[in-house]
Amino acid sequence: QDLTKVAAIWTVPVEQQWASRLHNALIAAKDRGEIDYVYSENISNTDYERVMREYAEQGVALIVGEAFGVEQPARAVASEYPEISFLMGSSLPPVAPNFATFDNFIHEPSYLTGIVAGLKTESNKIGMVGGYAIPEVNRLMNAFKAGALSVNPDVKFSVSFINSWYDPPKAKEAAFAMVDAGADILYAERFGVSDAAKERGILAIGNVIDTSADYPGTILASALWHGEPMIDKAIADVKAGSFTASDYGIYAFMEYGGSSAVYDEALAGADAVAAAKAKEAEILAKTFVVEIDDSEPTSTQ
Amino acid sequence: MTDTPVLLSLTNITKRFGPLIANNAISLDLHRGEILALLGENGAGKTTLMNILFGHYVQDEGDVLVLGDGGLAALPPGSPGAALKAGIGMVHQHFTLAENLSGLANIRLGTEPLLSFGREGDARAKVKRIIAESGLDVDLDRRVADLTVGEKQRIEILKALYRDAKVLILDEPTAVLTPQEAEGLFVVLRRLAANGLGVIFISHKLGEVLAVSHRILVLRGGTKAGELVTADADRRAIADLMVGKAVAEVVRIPALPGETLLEFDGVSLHAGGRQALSGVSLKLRAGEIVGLAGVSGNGQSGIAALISGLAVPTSGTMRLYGEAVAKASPRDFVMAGVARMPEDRQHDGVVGTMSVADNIAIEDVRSPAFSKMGLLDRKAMRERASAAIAGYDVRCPGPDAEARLLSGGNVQKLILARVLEREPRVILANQPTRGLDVGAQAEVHRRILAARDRGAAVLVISEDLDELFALADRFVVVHAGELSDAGPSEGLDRGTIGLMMAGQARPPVGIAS
Amino acid sequence: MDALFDILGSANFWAAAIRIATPLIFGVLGALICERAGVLNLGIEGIFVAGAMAGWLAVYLGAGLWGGVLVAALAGALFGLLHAFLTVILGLSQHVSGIGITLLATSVSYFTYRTALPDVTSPPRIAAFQPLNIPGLSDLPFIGPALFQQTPLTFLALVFVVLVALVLYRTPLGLAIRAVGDNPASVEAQGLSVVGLRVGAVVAGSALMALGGAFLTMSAFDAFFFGMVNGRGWICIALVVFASWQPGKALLGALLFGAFDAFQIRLQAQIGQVVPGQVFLMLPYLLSIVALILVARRADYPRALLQPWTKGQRH
Amino acid sequence: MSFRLEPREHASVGLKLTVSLAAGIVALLLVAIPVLSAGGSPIEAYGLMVQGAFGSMFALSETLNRATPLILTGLACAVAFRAKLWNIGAEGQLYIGALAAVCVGSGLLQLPPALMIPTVMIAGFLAGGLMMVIPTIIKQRFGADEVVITLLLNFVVILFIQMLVEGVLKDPLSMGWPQSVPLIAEAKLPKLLPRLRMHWGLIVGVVAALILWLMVRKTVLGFEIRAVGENKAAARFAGIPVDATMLKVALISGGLAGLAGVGEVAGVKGYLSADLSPGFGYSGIVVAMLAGLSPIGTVISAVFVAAVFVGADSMSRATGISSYIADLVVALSLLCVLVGSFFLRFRVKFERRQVGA
Ligand SMILES: Nc1ncnc2c1ncn2[C@@H]1O[C@H](COP(=O)(O)OP(=O)(O)OP(=O)(O)O)[C@@H](O)[C@H]1O
Ligand SMILES: Nc1ncnc2c1ncn2[C@@H]1O[C@H](COP(=O)(O)OP(=O)(O)OP(=O)(O)O)[C@@H](O)[C@H]1O
Ligand SMILES: [Mg+2]
Ligand SMILES: [Mg+2]
Repeated sequence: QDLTKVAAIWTVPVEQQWASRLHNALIAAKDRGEIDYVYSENISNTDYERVMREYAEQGVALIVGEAFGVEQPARAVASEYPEISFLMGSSLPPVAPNFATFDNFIHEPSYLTGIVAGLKTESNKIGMVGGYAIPEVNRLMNAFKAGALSVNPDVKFSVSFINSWYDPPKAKEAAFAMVDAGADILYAERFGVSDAAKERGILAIGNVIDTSADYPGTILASALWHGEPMIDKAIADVKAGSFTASDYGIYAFMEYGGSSAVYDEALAGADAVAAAKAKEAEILAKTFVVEIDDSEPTSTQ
Repeated sequence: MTDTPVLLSLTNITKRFGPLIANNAISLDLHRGEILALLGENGAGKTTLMNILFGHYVQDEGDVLVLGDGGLAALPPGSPGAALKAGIGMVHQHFTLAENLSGLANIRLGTEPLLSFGREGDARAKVKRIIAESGLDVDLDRRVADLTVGEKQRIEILKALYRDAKVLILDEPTAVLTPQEAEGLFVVLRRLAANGLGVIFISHKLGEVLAVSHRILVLRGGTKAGELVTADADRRAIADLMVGKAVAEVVRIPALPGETLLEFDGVSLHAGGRQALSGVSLKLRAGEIVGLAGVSGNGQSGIAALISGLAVPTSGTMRLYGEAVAKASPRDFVMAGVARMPEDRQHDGVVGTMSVADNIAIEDVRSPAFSKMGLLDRKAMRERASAAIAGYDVRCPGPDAEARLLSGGNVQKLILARVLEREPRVILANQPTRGLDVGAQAEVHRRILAARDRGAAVLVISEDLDELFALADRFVVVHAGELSDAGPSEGLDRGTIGLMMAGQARPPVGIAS
Repeated sequence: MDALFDILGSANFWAAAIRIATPLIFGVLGALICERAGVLNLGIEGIFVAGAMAGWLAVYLGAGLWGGVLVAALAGALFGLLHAFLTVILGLSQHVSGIGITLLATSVSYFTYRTALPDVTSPPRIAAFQPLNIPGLSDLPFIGPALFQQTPLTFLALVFVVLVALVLYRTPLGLAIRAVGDNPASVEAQGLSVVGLRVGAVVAGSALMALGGAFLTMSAFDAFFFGMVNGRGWICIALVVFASWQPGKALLGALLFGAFDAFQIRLQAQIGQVVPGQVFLMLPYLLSIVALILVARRADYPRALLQPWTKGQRH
Repeated sequence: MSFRLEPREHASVGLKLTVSLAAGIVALLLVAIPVLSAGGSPIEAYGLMVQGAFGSMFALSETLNRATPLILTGLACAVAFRAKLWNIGAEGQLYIGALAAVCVGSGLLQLPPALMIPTVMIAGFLAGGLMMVIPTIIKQRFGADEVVITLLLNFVVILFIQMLVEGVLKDPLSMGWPQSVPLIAEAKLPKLLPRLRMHWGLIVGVVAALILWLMVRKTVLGFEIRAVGENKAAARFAGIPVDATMLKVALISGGLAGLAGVGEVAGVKGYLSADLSPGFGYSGIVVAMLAGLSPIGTVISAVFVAAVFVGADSMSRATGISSYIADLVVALSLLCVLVGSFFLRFRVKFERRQVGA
């Protein structure tokens, strides 16, 4: 049987948290024998269109990637290869017939981790270190802040961006600075932040991936993104010939299992976890909607 | 002198650079306590021979034999280390000093195991001893960059003596020295030779050679042209041997001074954070050569900078054709018909990687002669260059040859051609024949005199008193930024000028205001 | 204003400054040695990557931390040797060779990392160097936390400052290196090998640079990331000029840069959205430029920098 | 047996070809090492590389598209380096040029394309030029090294661009993504062929190279630049206005890099973002030096560097080898060509000679 050929094009190395979630899901699908998976990583936006075309010319069935920096060209390529399905991270709407979009909408669990952090902080100071202030990052930070403020209006946040996706030493320094300024919980958007927390014996909130095993006694709670529901759905759609230009971003929502919050109850305490879980139920029951706010988060004084 | 043992023997040394044979089967012996002068025109192969002897170059044929414990033994070619070890010391034509280090550091360089803390104390003691014995006094702790050329040279010689050299090679050591410094050097050399050192001494100045050497070896076109015992030699014979034909005397007719073209009126100049000139007055008149004598560093460069358009007086006025000069611009001076020969011709005179034609046109590229609407007229440039090459006997492969391939003498002729062809009204000749052989020297002098006779006002700056006596109609001496009054050169004697240069005498009656 | 004094007065701030400065100290010392000998080494950015990758990989494969440091230095030395071969022995353009080395060292490191560990999606960790706790010293008020709670590599960097200064100013070798960077002919005329000295200096300097990279993966963090060197090598090239090619000032420059950076991080976290975050990030670079302009007049270039030298050639 | 080096006065065309060919072959042989280590077949990889760079109209277009900014940044470096003005800041100048293009070309002015495109290019040229003139003035006034200043300015400029595209220049329609408002259609450089990315910037680059070639060889300015570059002291002494010439060089150099930025926004991307250039400014240094600072050579070496990258990158996809191999192949090719240039400058003579015979 001919395997469905899937190609992914990442603008970052596959270790980057964001890409790794989808990359892992694709590898899992490959290991299950469902697809033939190839990828190119660290592709600059200048080269992105060429790489798309090259995979398209190779005759893959599905191309997964990020159109954020290349919205127009990516759509142009897709329109020239209607027989190929495109599943692209994008801030803009999908385009029929074959350009589907998604994004990492894990603001819901982020909000929940915010609740835990808000209840848990003693200094009422929370530090947040991010890579770049882009919507994908901003919305999670904002949801986290909202979650924390919902249970503890006195929390002050300090925010800094290190202007790099991969400079853990720098992220660590930024985190140290926040600890020095009194933060007792750190929001770890980047690698390096949890390391600072662990080294200084304070707590951290995980983001996108679960790193609690690497930092025992440090990760209070994490908002996880699961690529599998979306990837598996897309692969199934492609195989079934039913792939449509829809918004696959919804598969990141909690109700589809695309994201979840995990807690370390020993660290967070039963009360905090209970509060978060209660909110989680509301979210799943759609009685509560976490607002999506893509504006740049700033320090509060 | 030939009764002492042979220290060094070159046998049939041949060296080719591509098609050029720089040294053709040259042999020579050097004895203990002997000063051997090596003479020859520019490009005759003197430096090349010495570079082979010292291991900078690898000869194509022949051997360098040095006296060691077991008699004469051949040196491995191409190893300065081996040459140093065998007791050969060399003072290069162009100094080989690290300018960022002190004199002492330069002397110690390479004499101690690299991976040790060195023995600065011992080294200093030894150098002090050598200084005491040889009279080569110099501040060992100053950065070499801050030393005068004379002091740099002393460091170079100390470098050789510090390594207990048996043979000392000096490549044009006096080219950059004042007469006093040169005299001091000769005293040292004689003393060293008396102590058993063998010395090879390269110079273009026949007077020095006759004064200091025991034996003279003349190279011409890479081959040995002859060998003389100094006691039996005279100027003419040597010059003729060098050039291969008789050198014509430069004849000089009396000057007919005209109007004042360039005037310094109480000019002072601050440069490099110090007072270079203070209250200097001088008039350059048409049809007259003023010779400026002085120990280097006393203000010559300030005067040269002013006349080159590189600087304007800090106070006082400089008038060109009667008008005060307000802003510094080499370009304006060029356009106004001032011919300027830089002191350091390789550094300031030519762009080495550009062609002879380019270098001849460089002052004039913007003029209609060489360009139209911003586009170069290559043909005109080349034609002018060909004419200059022929007219000034610039020895080079042609107008397209790179200027860096020219010897110093030929670079000087190129600059002469560039500045004199514009029929200048004022000429600054700064060290016009430094390092040039007798033939080239005579040629340059003839050109400068011809320009004077045509009506140009000329200032010759030179540390070579012979040259000043040969050219100048009037003499001025600069000392510590102050000028003596300019007086006629007739009736002046060297001794007086020497004392004035040293700042020890007032102008004698001959130089009156 | 108060915020400013709070920051500058805290030991943690100075500890961060020293930490941030550590890789720069290695790098700037390495670049200094190369340039003192007359060779510009723009390979530094790539050599940082190679050191970071090689050292980390060695530890990951079980070489032990100090084994990793050694491997990093060797990797740096290897690329240094290549740079020296191209620029010193063949006399090729130091700019192009340097940029070529950066490209090569970076791509070889990434390629090796990816080929050696094809399926990692989360960077594997090693047990990195931990901050020392020196009884007595580490507990001193202010000085203790600022200076004596650093990892061993920071101390190694400081030791190298002294060592490099000692070699450069107190040994015949240093004399020869300084001379060869000023005028190779001076060294040749004294029977030393210009090529030998320059190759040695470039190799040694490059090994030091690689330690700067190793600090990132073995001390500042415990994993290797693509792009984590993030321009630190280039900063060192600027710092050498700032330092006028002197080890003491190199240390000062690195610390100053570290302090600017630590300061900007703190300011950014405290001041918030009064000014865009990028302004803070620009601060270290802008201040470096200002500092350079201030020291420029006094800077004393190795005169032979960028000048190739071939035996038996006129120069 | 020993060897020595003899400088060559001139390298013949035949020799140049031979050396280039040899460098290419050695580079290919070296590339085999990583290919084999990743389990690929070198022969297959070579074929795929050529195919990826030149094998189709699309491949050719991609190669030329990538060469376009490299030609311009290469020329920027070539002209500056000739005057010994070490401009390492082409990357920053590229961004500033692109910024200027966006400032005037995104609606501020409404002109027909025939006027709009030149306006955008002039704006980019001047902005990039200014970006190099400033460090040059600093160098002249304060003696601060331009290598370091231009290098540091690259970081500053990119941060500045980030600030703008997240701030005042941010496209309100970009859904929060940090990118500038797009250029209006009239300001965009037309494509050379439909459906291919190759655009008029390529022509601009080639024409710029021709103009520079003429300037260097035929004009007074070119003459003065050479003189200033080769020997500043002698040029000054001979009456060439050294500082003014340097400023002209700076303007041209920065301007060309700025044009590269204009090409990328107006020809390829349509808007400005902080990831506009994957290091075109730095590659320009390499391109210029490989070309021996010759303007025409710069075009050739830019196409060469682009082809190697595009070909190797494509090969990595076809073979499943890590895409990092593309940079590795570029690096190896670069170093091989560099070593090759050595043989153009020197003749290696082997000789046997006895000591003391
Ligand atoms: N490195 C070199 N490469 C090529 N040719 C050289 C080199 N060095 C010297 N020559 C050639 O060898 C010849 C002899 O040069 P050399 O420097 O020995 O002359 P010289 O006698 O010292 O002249 P001068 O009196 O001007 O110092 C010159 O004509 C020159 O062309
Ligand atoms: N790089 C070079 N390649 C070939 N020949 C050279 C080179 N440099 C110098 N020469 C030759 O070496 C010879 C001596 O040159 P040098 O620089 O010693 O000039 P010079 O006549 O000694 O000048 P001066 O005595 O004023 O220093 C010249 O004839 C020149 O042609
Ligand atoms: Mg000579
Ligand atoms: Mg000479």
